[in-house]
Amino acid sequence: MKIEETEKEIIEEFEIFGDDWEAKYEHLIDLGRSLPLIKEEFKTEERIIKGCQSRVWLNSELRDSKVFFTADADAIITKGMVALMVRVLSEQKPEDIVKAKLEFVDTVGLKEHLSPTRANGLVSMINKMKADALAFIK
Amino acid sequence: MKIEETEKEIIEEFEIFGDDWEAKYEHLIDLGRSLPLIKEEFKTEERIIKGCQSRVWLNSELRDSKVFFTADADAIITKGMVALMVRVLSEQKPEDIVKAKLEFVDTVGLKEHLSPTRANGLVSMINKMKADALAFIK
Amino acid sequence: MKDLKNIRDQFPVLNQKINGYDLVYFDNGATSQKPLSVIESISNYYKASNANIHRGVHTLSRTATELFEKARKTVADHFKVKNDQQIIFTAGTTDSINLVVNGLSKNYLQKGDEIILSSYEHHSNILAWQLWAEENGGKLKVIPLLEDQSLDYSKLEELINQKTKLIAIAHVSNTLGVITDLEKIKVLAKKNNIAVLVDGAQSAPHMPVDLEKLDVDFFVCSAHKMYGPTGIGVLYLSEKWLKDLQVSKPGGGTIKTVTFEKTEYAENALRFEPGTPHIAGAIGFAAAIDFMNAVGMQTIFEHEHELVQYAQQKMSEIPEVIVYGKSNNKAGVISFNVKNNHPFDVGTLMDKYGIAVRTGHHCTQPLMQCLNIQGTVRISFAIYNTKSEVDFFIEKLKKVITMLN
Amino acid sequence: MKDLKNIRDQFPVLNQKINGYDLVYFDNGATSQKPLSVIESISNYYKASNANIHRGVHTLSRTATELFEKARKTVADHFKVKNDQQIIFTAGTTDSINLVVNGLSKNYLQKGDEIILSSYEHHSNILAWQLWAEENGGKLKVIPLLEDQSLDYSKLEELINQKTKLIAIAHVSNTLGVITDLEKIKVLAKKNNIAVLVDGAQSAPHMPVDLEKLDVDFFVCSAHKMYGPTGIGVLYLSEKWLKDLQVSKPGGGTIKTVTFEKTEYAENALRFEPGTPHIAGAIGFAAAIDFMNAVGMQTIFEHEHELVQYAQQKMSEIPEVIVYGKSNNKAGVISFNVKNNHPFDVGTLMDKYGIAVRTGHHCTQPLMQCLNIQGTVRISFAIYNTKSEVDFFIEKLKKVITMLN
Ligand SMILES: Cc1ncc(COP(=O)(O)O)c(C=O)c1O
Ligand SMILES: Cc1ncc(COP(=O)(O)O)c(C=O)c1O
Repeated sequence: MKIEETEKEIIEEFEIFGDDWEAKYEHLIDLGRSLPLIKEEFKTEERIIKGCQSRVWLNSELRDSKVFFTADADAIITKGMVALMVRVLSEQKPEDIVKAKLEFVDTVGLKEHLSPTRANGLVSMINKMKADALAFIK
Repeated sequence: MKIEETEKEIIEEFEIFGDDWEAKYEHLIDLGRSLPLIKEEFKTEERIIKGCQSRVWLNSELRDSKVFFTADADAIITKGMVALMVRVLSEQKPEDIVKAKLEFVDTVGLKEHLSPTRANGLVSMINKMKADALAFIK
Repeated sequence: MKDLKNIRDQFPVLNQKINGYDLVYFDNGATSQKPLSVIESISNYYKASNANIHRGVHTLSRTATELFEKARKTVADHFKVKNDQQIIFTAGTTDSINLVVNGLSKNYLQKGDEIILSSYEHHSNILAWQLWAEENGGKLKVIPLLEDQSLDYSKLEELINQKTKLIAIAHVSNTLGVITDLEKIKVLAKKNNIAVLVDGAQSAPHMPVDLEKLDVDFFVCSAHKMYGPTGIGVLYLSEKWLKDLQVSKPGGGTIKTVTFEKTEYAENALRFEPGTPHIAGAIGFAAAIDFMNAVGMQTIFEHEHELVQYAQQKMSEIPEVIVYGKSNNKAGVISFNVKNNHPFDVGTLMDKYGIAVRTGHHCTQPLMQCLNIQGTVRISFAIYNTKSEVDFFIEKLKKVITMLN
Repeated sequence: MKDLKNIRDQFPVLNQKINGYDLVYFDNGATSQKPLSVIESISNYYKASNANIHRGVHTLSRTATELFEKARKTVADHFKVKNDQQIIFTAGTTDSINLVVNGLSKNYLQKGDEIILSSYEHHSNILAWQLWAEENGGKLKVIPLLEDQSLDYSKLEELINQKTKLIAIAHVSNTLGVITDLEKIKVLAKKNNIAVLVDGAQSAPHMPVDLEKLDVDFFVCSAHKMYGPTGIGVLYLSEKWLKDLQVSKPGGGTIKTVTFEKTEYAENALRFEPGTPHIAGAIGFAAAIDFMNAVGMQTIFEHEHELVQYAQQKMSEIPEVIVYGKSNNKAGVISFNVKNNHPFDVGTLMDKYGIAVRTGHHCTQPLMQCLNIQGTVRISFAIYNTKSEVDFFIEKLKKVITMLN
């Protein structure tokens, strides 16, 4: 599936909750729970992305010209957000990852989590995903 | 003349100017000019009373149980104020100097010069006059 | 608290919705809200009397100077300090502590000297000492915690030796709310001739503080946690240190005379206040103190204490909740965690209900290491908080726990 | 200036009588007045969005953080600084200079090193260097004055040697108004690999400043002289120094991780902003910058320059008046004396006519020693001052001279 297609799928998935933010967050938490775990050996200090409060681990690999991300986070809401990012960006071509605008976050009403003043390390994670993808191109 | 008497005299002297502050200040400046000069030898660093801006020199002597003040200042308005203080407090008994309330300053409308935030060293001078007087009592 | 409605009305910020819910502001330990009287004192100053202070011969400058010095007097009176020159205006608690450390390191602190801190110090009361220690071969020692997260004062005596020069300690722990037993500390400090710095950032807003009785060397606090403006705080110096503390931050205003060769510093508070001070801040701070005194510090303490007792009681009924700082001797702060949950998740969801709590290490990472946790959720009260806010908080906390588990 | 009425209307403080006369505020060099937009931005912050910044998960904290960081961006854009992290918020110019001196003294400045200052430096740009020099065996050297009270740049090269580490210099002299020729300084500084600190306290309010073009190591200024609030200022660091300047004032917020043994400091601006910053101040400062840019820095410069030319022309017709700073390259400041009269007397009587001037040494005692005078009377302009105010001033100055002589 293309990046935009996954984004669309996610938007539809969240649409059914309408304005019910509680349901939306419950779904996000479920997504967090279902995030396939990163291998324990990858949860190293170097792979950590430090937000002020919640920590995110990210591993990037290139296989068949596609980038495979695995990730984890210690806070479950962050982990839900991480799960969304991995779902959208993993198994995509590096070029597409670098270009991705990720506007679905705004559409589904989770934009606040990508505020640069946010203490959750998500913005840093996305930057890291893109940087890793870029490194694979070069 | 007693302290209160001199104060009364000064109040009357200023009364004729009414609300005409310009005339009042011209008089104050004249008083400054007429201040009998302190002996040059007394204008030493120790005798200086530092305001932030204008400097005041003060000399105190005890003769016949009375304190004789001579003083000078480098700014003429300050000097006018100094002249008033010397006129009121000089040749008085130390006890009376220590007790003096100097309310005439307020009455003649020059109170602002005795504000502790004033940069002219006058408050320090009055404190010094009283301290010197007190020292003569002991 | 019959007047609570009246008090709340003085805080315009409280009257707003967050995500559709009434704002419940439980982050007072980070910074308190400001009453209208404070906000207006600042506006009025700028609208009517703004000028640079000291040395000015013009009317506005004189008015501004008088307002500024009156603010100093207000602070001095509030803390029962007789000589208002012992009150130095700084940029805040952190700034005050740095001024002490830098001043002391010029002649009081020597190579090899030791400083004692507590386990629950705020970073602001650790880092400057640590930097001094690193650069000058000094040493930091730490009063350990008991099981109930109060300090183990019985260990203090062992920490003291010939080289101990200072004890720097929080009056109230910003993370736990625990009130330090300063009497125990002072007895040993006096006996061993050790200076004491009290970090009052979390006591000054929440309880009466009488610095004459407290009788320590240094006391520091921040206006912004005391219903006052940002950018201003206090460094109280004992009479001795007002004379002995060295100038470490010079500038315009701190001097008597300057040549390129040599400077003679001013006496009193002035020499510790370089440059144009935060005049509007001092004036707003005085208004904040007037506000606190109109309510009464004892009333504030009791009101917040009641809220703490009430909230802790309710929280103890929720099995998933762990409260830190079990001691009963607490000011208006509660730190807790939900078992197996990250404080960030709890805080994020509480915010969705309009409840402002703080999460994380609260600038007390060493304490987090002692407790072996990543962080906590912290609620902290002010005079305008109510029991019904606590009820709402408890209700939503339960909801959040369900959502997360 | 057709819009002057409109501009004046934005400054409520100007609309008052002093001793029965309309206030003429000519003390802008000490501090400027504040437009309503600045005053209201502060009130609005406290009324709607006040919270402690960074790390907060709740909505208010996020809003406050965004406002604070937007203010940083506003300052950066204003000074044409690409990376906003190069803008550090401090308590003001004096605080900024102390932060530089203390940071540099940790590893850049060594025993025996030399610093070059100018003859017209403000105490705030002398004392901290002097203290460093006294305590560390450093040396201060001074660029002398020419007859017209501009700097004798021809002497600069002689002052430089292997040990010269830094030139610290005012962009505009606060006493004389003379604008420093930074290009001359920079050429020699670059050639000899010497760092340059520019004290912009008196340039930033009065003329366009492009820090990208200026290309110096450090630039400092105060908001309160730029139509902004008290208690906040800027330290600009070049990219190099943003990395290399050592932390000398640590505290909550400046760190990545802390243990009692060791601290790892944060990157970027954060590590130089310990403790709760002056959030309301930063927001008000941004509003002040918006105000200045709405008027236009070039417009401000030209308007004030015109007033200076106009006033100097009129003053030159009064034989008793001596003007200091004869150079034509001046920003909005005029210092003068009345022959045989003390500046204090002149200032006191001008105040009686509602004219606020500053008198004294203006925190430049070494300059007073060079000029061999006790002090001066200083008038300094802002965008809201008018020619008719200058006319009134000249009329009353003549009157005062008659009174005093
Ligand atoms: C040239 C110069 N430098 C430094 C300062 C000090 O600024 P502040 O008092 O805001 O710290 C001033 C202001 O008086 C100044 O004019
Ligand atoms: C105990 C304690 N000390 C110091 C500080 C630092 O205060 P400020 O940020 O106002 O400098 C705080 C506030 O966070 C605190 O709670």
